[in-house]
Amino acid sequence: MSSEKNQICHNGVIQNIDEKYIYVMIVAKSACSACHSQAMCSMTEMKEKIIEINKEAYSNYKIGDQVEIIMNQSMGTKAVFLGYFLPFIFMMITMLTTFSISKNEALTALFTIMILAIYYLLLFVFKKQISNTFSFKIQ
Amino acid sequence: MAKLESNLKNMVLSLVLISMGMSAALGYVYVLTKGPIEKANKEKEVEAVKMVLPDFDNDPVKDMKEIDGLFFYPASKGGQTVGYAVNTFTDKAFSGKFTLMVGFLPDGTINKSMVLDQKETPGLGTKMKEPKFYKQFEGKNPAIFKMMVKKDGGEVDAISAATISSRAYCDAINKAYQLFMKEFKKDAQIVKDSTSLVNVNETNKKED
Amino acid sequence: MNQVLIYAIIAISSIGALSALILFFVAQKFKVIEDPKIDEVADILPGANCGGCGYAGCRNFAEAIVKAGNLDNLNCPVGGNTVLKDIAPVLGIIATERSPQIAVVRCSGSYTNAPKKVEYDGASTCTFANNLFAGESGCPFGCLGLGDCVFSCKFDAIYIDEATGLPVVSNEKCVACGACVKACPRKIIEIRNKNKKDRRIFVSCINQEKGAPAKKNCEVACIGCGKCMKVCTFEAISIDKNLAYIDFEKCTLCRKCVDECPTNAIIELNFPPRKEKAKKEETVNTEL
Amino acid sequence: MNLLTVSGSPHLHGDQSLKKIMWGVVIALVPAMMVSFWYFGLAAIIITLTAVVSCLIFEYLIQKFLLKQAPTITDGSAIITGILLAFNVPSSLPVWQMVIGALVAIGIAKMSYGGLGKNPFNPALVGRVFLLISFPVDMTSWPLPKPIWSMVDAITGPTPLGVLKEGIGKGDTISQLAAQLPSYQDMFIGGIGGSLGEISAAALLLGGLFMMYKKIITCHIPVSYLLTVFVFTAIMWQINPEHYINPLFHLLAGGLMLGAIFMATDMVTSPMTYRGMLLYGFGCGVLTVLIRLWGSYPEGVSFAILIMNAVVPLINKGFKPKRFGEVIK
Amino acid sequence: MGNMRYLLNGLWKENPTLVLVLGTCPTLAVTTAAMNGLGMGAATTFVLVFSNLFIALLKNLIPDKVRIAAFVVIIASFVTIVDLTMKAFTPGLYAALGVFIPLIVVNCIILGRAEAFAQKNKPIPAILDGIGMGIGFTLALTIMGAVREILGNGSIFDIKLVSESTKTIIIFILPPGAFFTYGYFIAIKNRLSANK
Amino acid sequence: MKTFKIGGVHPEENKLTSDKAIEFLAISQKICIPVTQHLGTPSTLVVEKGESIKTGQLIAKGDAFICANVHSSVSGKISKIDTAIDTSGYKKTSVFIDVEGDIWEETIDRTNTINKDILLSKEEIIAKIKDMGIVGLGGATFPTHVKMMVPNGKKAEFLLINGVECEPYLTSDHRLMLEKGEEILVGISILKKALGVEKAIIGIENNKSDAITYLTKLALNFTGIEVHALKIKYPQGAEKQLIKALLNREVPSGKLPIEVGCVVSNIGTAFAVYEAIQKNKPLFERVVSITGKSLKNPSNFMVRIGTPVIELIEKAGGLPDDSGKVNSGGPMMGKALNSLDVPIVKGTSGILIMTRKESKRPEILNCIRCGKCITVCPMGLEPYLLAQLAENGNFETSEKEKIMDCMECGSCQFTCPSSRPLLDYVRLGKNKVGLIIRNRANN
Amino acid sequence: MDYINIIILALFVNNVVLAQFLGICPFLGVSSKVETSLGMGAAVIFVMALANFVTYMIYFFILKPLNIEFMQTISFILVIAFLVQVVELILKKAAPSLYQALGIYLPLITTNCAVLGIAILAVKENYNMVMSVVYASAIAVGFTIALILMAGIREQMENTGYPKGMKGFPISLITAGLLSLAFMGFSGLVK
Ligand SMILES: Cc1cc2nc3c(=O)[nH]c(=O)nc-3n(C[C@H](O)[C@H](O)[C@H](O)COP(=O)(O)O)c2cc1C
Ligand SMILES: Cc1cc2nc3c(=O)[nH]c(=O)nc-3n(C[C@H](O)[C@H](O)[C@H](O)COP(=O)(O)O)c2cc1C
Ligand SMILES: Cc1cc2nc3c(=O)[nH]c(=O)nc-3n(C[C@H](O)[C@H](O)[C@H](O)COP(=O)(O)O)c2cc1C
Ligand SMILES: Cc1cc2nc3c(=O)[nH]c(=O)nc-3n(C[C@H](O)[C@H](O)[C@H](O)CO)c2cc1C
Ligand code: SF4
Ligand code: SF4
Ligand code: SF4
Ligand code: SF4
Ligand code: FES
Repeated sequence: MSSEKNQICHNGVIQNIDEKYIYVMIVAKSACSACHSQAMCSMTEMKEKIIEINKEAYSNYKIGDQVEIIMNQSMGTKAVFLGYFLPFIFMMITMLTTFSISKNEALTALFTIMILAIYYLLLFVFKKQISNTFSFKIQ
Repeated sequence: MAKLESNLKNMVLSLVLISMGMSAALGYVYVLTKGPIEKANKEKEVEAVKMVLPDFDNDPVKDMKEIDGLFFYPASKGGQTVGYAVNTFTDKAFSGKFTLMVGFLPDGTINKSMVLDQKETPGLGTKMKEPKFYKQFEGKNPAIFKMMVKKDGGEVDAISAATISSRAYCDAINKAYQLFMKEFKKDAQIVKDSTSLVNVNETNKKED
Repeated sequence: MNQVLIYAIIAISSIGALSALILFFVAQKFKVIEDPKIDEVADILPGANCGGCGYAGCRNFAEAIVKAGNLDNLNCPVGGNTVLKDIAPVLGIIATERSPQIAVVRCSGSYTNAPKKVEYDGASTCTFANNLFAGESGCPFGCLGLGDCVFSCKFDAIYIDEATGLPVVSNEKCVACGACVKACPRKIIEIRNKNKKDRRIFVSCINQEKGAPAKKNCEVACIGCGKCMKVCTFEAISIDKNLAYIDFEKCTLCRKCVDECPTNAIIELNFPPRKEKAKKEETVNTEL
Repeated sequence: MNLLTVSGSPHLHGDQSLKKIMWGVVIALVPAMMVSFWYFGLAAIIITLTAVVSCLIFEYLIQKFLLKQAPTITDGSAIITGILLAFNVPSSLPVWQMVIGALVAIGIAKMSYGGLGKNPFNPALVGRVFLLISFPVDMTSWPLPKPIWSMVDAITGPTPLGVLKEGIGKGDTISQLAAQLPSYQDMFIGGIGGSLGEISAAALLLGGLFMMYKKIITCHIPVSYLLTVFVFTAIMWQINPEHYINPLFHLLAGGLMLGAIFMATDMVTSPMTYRGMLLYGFGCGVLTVLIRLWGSYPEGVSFAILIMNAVVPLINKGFKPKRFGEVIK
Repeated sequence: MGNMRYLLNGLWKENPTLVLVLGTCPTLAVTTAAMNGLGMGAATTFVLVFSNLFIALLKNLIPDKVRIAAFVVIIASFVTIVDLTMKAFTPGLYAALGVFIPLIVVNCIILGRAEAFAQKNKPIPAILDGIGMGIGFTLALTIMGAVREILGNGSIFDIKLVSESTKTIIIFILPPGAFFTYGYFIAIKNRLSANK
Repeated sequence: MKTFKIGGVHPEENKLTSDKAIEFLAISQKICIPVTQHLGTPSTLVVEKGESIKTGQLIAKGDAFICANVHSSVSGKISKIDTAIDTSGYKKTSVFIDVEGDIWEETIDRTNTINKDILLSKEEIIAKIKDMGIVGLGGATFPTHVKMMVPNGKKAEFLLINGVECEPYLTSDHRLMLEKGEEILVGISILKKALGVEKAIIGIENNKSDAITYLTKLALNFTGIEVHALKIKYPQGAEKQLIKALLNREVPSGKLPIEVGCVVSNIGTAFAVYEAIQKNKPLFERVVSITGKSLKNPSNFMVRIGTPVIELIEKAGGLPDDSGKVNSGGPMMGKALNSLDVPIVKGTSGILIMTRKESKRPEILNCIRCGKCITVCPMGLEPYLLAQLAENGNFETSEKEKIMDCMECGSCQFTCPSSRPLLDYVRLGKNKVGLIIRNRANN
Repeated sequence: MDYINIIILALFVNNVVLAQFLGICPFLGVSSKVETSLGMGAAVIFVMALANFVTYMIYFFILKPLNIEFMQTISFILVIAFLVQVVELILKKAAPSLYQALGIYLPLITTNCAVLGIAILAVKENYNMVMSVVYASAIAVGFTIALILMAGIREQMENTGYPKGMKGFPISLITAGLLSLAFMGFSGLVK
């Protein structure tokens, strides 16, 4: 009951199921549905997204089922933090420190790119742990 | 004609071709407009210098000197210096910075001034582009004319509700004047008293 | 000058090539697994997102149509038959004809037929009033007249008649989406066949009380006497819980029952006036 | 026979009513209005009347012809808007500008949103700021008060805050400016340059106390607002008393009292819980001081309140009342 | 010929400014004067027409997946052409429009995209649609510019309508005035359309 | 003086009948007893048409878990079993009795002696409470025996007796405390025993100082019963607020009082329990205040269940001409009656006749976001928001905003200066959210 | 203290949306719920900073040396469009779950003319690399502030209701105008 408050819900259709995951296609709606240029928005060709969900505990679903998947709002905040905010902070810090020390723009640029690369590499390495925190659930 | 399939070769090829075609066209337009753009930019400069100085026959833009961030354009007629146009600026304005072109006669008297570039509030600060305001500087010599708004004890009538802009205008002219006097004092006649100032003004009028 | 041109071409071409590569990559990665038919069908649908079809929106309906592969039991009230006909070829089938429908208000408890016994003074919502009390006329089945149906209609097709206090459905505007049926806490509104020239015959009452108490609150209540059932030669009328119901699939609009009803509970709409019985008292006439 | 009435409980209603609240505010505004009439004479009366009448007319016309609602001009809210709008302009403002101000206040800020209770921004302040930006000359030429019933043009002069801003801007110190500033007693009782309604802190306080007594407003917003301004300016004053004037001056000068008591407390555009109100008052205070000390306007009250108005929905979202039975960890 | 309807579409029924509400930024930013609105509209129309034409012509040569990228290149090129041309020949207007000339590219991607998406791949309708949209945009911007200029500056196309000393409602040429004007414009348009 | 912390209002008290002693109302000729008079599962009929019955005889049996027995309040012959309208105007199955004499069941002890010794065991007490059809008389008519059965794992520490009577006008509990003080205290002792608690606290609002003094004096003779005076504030009688006021404990959202070790019962219930256990008397009569500003003769009556409301009104001087509304219950929580023929039931604590002027609600105006409704809501809710959400059909958000915590006290609507129908919409919202929650639970 | 000046200027005095008119489309589009606008804001901050960083390099390391500054528009828009996709791709590869949680905001950003506009303005103002990125981040934070304030007001409006004729863009624009009016109070905070 108490957790109901802060959740993000999406409606989706199960596209595929393999040994480990259920693949649910959702229509990315929360932001797009509000946007009036959505009909024309095209920069990526995906209005739909496929979400992977750990299969355990959801064995009784079949392809084509309409499901609702949920994620905690706090998780959303955390995701925004990890995905955008943290790399942003790293980027700024590196840039400021390198530049104030070296005064060389090319060097600063290099370092900054490196830091970003390292950050995403780290994300890649800790992929498993992260996906445990951010897994979706079927409701 | 059927649509091309989205395979790697087609994609890269078509995009590269389109890019090449378009950038070639662009480059061509650039080459075509390069001259006019430079001319337009230069014309703007020359035009401004012409506005603020009496007749001249040299190319002031060629003789332009940069001193401390201000640009000095000496103008002469028949080898005789007729004045200097100064591209000056102030950062005390209401919205940051604006630039002026001010023309000094050899003795330091202000011939004319005009606003080149500004971001002041339309309808308020922008009133400085109206004759009612800038005319009051014409023929005044900062050596004896108190280049301050009346509120601050000077002689300049501020634009109502735009004291800041008015003050900044004075500041820009003053900056130009000070530097002008410092750098070009040698060939400038220093005006001692107001009588000679009047004379200078009269000579100016005749020349006009 | 030429140099500039060459640089420009090289720079942009290489960016172009690079982007083509990336895009190829992206395209490979994110293949959208979706039946293109869904888009096609969604394009045909009117896009009103009214929910009348029973799905959350037109796109969901499109998905359902494609998934089902046929059009049985699926209906778009807004677009009607034309839309279904258009969709059929996409699915490669032939559409079945569906007769147009309309919302019908089954209560005639106007201020005169069912006079107020108490006065309601509160929030203007039928759902709340229904929870609070039986209604101003005392009929626990009758229309409350507070307009939940009106607010629910996306097509401005229903309004409350000031004179009677009852909702009136517009023949032209109603698309039979059924939103009002869901909104009405008393289930007074029914979606029925529209028939030729919008002619309709129906029992305009859903009171399940016995004759006497029903009649006590409302003059035109159905008392379940069964006379109409007897006179109907098409077995279109049934009586259940003291209430007659006319099956619109079977009814042939012969109008015999209308005259038979002792309380005038059966209503005919949009028929030409009859000579003998032109002075029927309370025909709830919709506009037109 | 009379029919019995049926309705949901409760069947009683308290003695608070919207009309009582609004007319209570009008009464609370009377002392300050009297002071302004006394000092600015006929001009003040004309301006006030113009504002009130045009607010009422615009509200009526818009409701009748554009929104097609039953006009509600008797509820008193448009009158408050009118009076407060007049209180926020100099008595020398041309009448046609006052009419434009009323149109903006009622038409843009209030009726565009559907009327009383729905507007996110304070209508009178929107009207005022609109005028300030559109007609800066007229809006910043303040006739000096002169208690005569005459229409003769008064001499215009700067407000205490204007003197201060101008002086500090030139680089003068507070002690140099002291001579040009009015005494605290004048600022408290009245008789300084400024808008109609801001010249007498005493009259405003009187109105405020009346409203608190009548339970129209609570003390949360005014107190936290004034306190924040006091503390903030006191800190700056301690840091450099020659550059920043003392906090008492800030409390009494300009529209702070008017804003804190009558405008920030407008219930439509202020938070609904006590904690939210305290935060709102604090925000108004900080912004007011920021604008007064470092902004280009000598007075920041209007802008501060308008900016905080925009934050109010977020405050309402974030500061819920303490639910009964909620476990506080 | 039915082609006229492509042209008229953009003028009223699908006016890009008032109905689709696209390109809001330039609409708000440059309409401080009627002249600026006209200039901006003309520039956009040019880009729109030519990029529509090119896209329609090249449509089949471009694989689907790089369609957008190709459009971007084409549109951006035309924008740069306009940019350079204006810089060369109308420096005053260029200065007034500032950063919003390069930004045409963003808006045209959106508008052009609608065109491409609707599969109206014949060059003639594409051009007509571009012209219609362009004129619709230009008209809306010019009228808005005129209103703001008259109210805020007392002039139209730089011709003073009132005496120098008349006070104008300056706020109309400042940001808040832009929002108000645009907002009520759309409201009025909605009301007019609804009455039909 | 104690009271609860957040919210609350103070409507005019108007206790017109506080010094009117309880009178016995003559038995009506036509009695109509609804078969279900409590909160929970409907009871099942055990009599038939034509049967002769005695006063106190069982006529409907409560078999389900939350269910209560119903007894006849008169003797006579069952003329018909049919539907009759209830307070809302909806029809409910009822037993119609033609009254003949007043013959009581023999088991009932009709003497006035006060019987202080509690002979029955805990289980027997609960069983007997059940038998005698006792339901809470504080308004909710929740079967009392269910309350006495503390769920496993929970422990009752306190029995709180609700003598607050915070509703304006009503005085039935007040009179009962003055006239039947001793019996009530015995009843409380019985309840204590049934619950196995050491301590009982009677909470009484300060406007009934005579009752406070009287009961305090009497309580000296009983162990573990205290009387506490409370500040006058509506809705102090609501159980969560009462617990907060007396013990400073807060019942968590969505939970029952037992969560904080309390059981709350009404004064009237305690008296009914006394009569049931010590006198074998089922619950078939109760005290009803009949009151109203323009009523000629406001009184407190001891009324048999099933008596039509109109008879009380006639007895109290007849329906005044300017009557606009007749309420069953007080002005804050009561229900407006559709008809004066409805019978008095176990839950009827009073009949309030309001004048035409009082009964018209003021004009509804726009919400001015004054926040007064928030300030007065004793549950710490935001009524204006709940009402808006319900009006817009946004029930998911309503649920998150804790709409189900609302106890429908009406303080918000009472206070709202724009006289918005807040509680109407909140009720609508509660109704819908309740459905949503139930649907979710069923899936 | 240049940085502080730039930041205050970008946040309040010259707020992108309310004073500079950039990014109005997403401002009007994504401001109906506070939570959504927060997510959008965070994405915009990151992308804007990154975009300015990259366009700075393009400009000063490629365009300028080659003397083809006139290619600015075309190269910037391409770079930004692809940057967004690359970020998406990296996120997808590096942390799929993360990507799933927030990828929805990314595509919208490209249609935001503020990203391109600010990149061009930063070049025009002659900021150095760090300043350019700081400037862009501050601008994006300013965008987020405006977005959240607007979203709050709109959520409230949805509850109270407003005139039919003002539904949709008109009321949003009027609200934006009033916000911009209020924000004019910040003028002059820094010179
Ligand atoms: C929106 C707005 C824009 C303004 N723009 C300017 C401006 O561009 N130049 C200026 O000097 N003052 C401007 N001001 C006015 C100053 O804030 C200040 O009031 C004025 O310079 C001092 O007033 P005074 O000239 O009457 O002494 C503006 C005021 C407002 C409200
Ligand atoms: C569904 C339901 C179950 C209840 N279960 C219990 C219970 O197990 N024990 C108890 O003491 N009270 C129980 N109650 C009674 C409530 O605590 C409360 O006393 C009753 O609802 C009347 O309270 P009120 O008049 O304040 O509304 C229950 C009430 C309801 C509605
Ligand atoms: C708003 C509100 C006010 C109440 N006021 C009283 C009251 O004044 N006296 C009372 O006995 N019960 C009152 N109740 C009912 C009590 O909450 C509770 O149900 C009752 O005391 C439990 O006792 P019972 O089961 O014996 O009725 C009130 C309930 C609510 C929701
Ligand atoms: C305490 C109080 C203060 C008010 N202050 C203002 C105000 O500053 N400006 C205004 O236009 N209306 C004010 N009103 C009137 C009314 O609330 C206002 O017009 C609404 O904002 C219109 O929806 C006030 C009302 C009250 C009760
Ligand atoms: S009247 Fe009812 S069925 Fe007809 S369109 Fe309206 S809501 Fe739908
Ligand atoms: S038909 Fe139903 S919803 Fe409509 S007014 Fe009558 S009771 Fe209400
Ligand atoms: S009725 Fe509900 S919402 Fe209103 S004050 Fe009482 S508990 Fe709060
Ligand atoms: S008390 Fe009434 S007017 Fe005040 S906030 Fe609540 S609902 Fe709105
Ligand atoms: S024009 Fe749409 S974001 Fe600027």
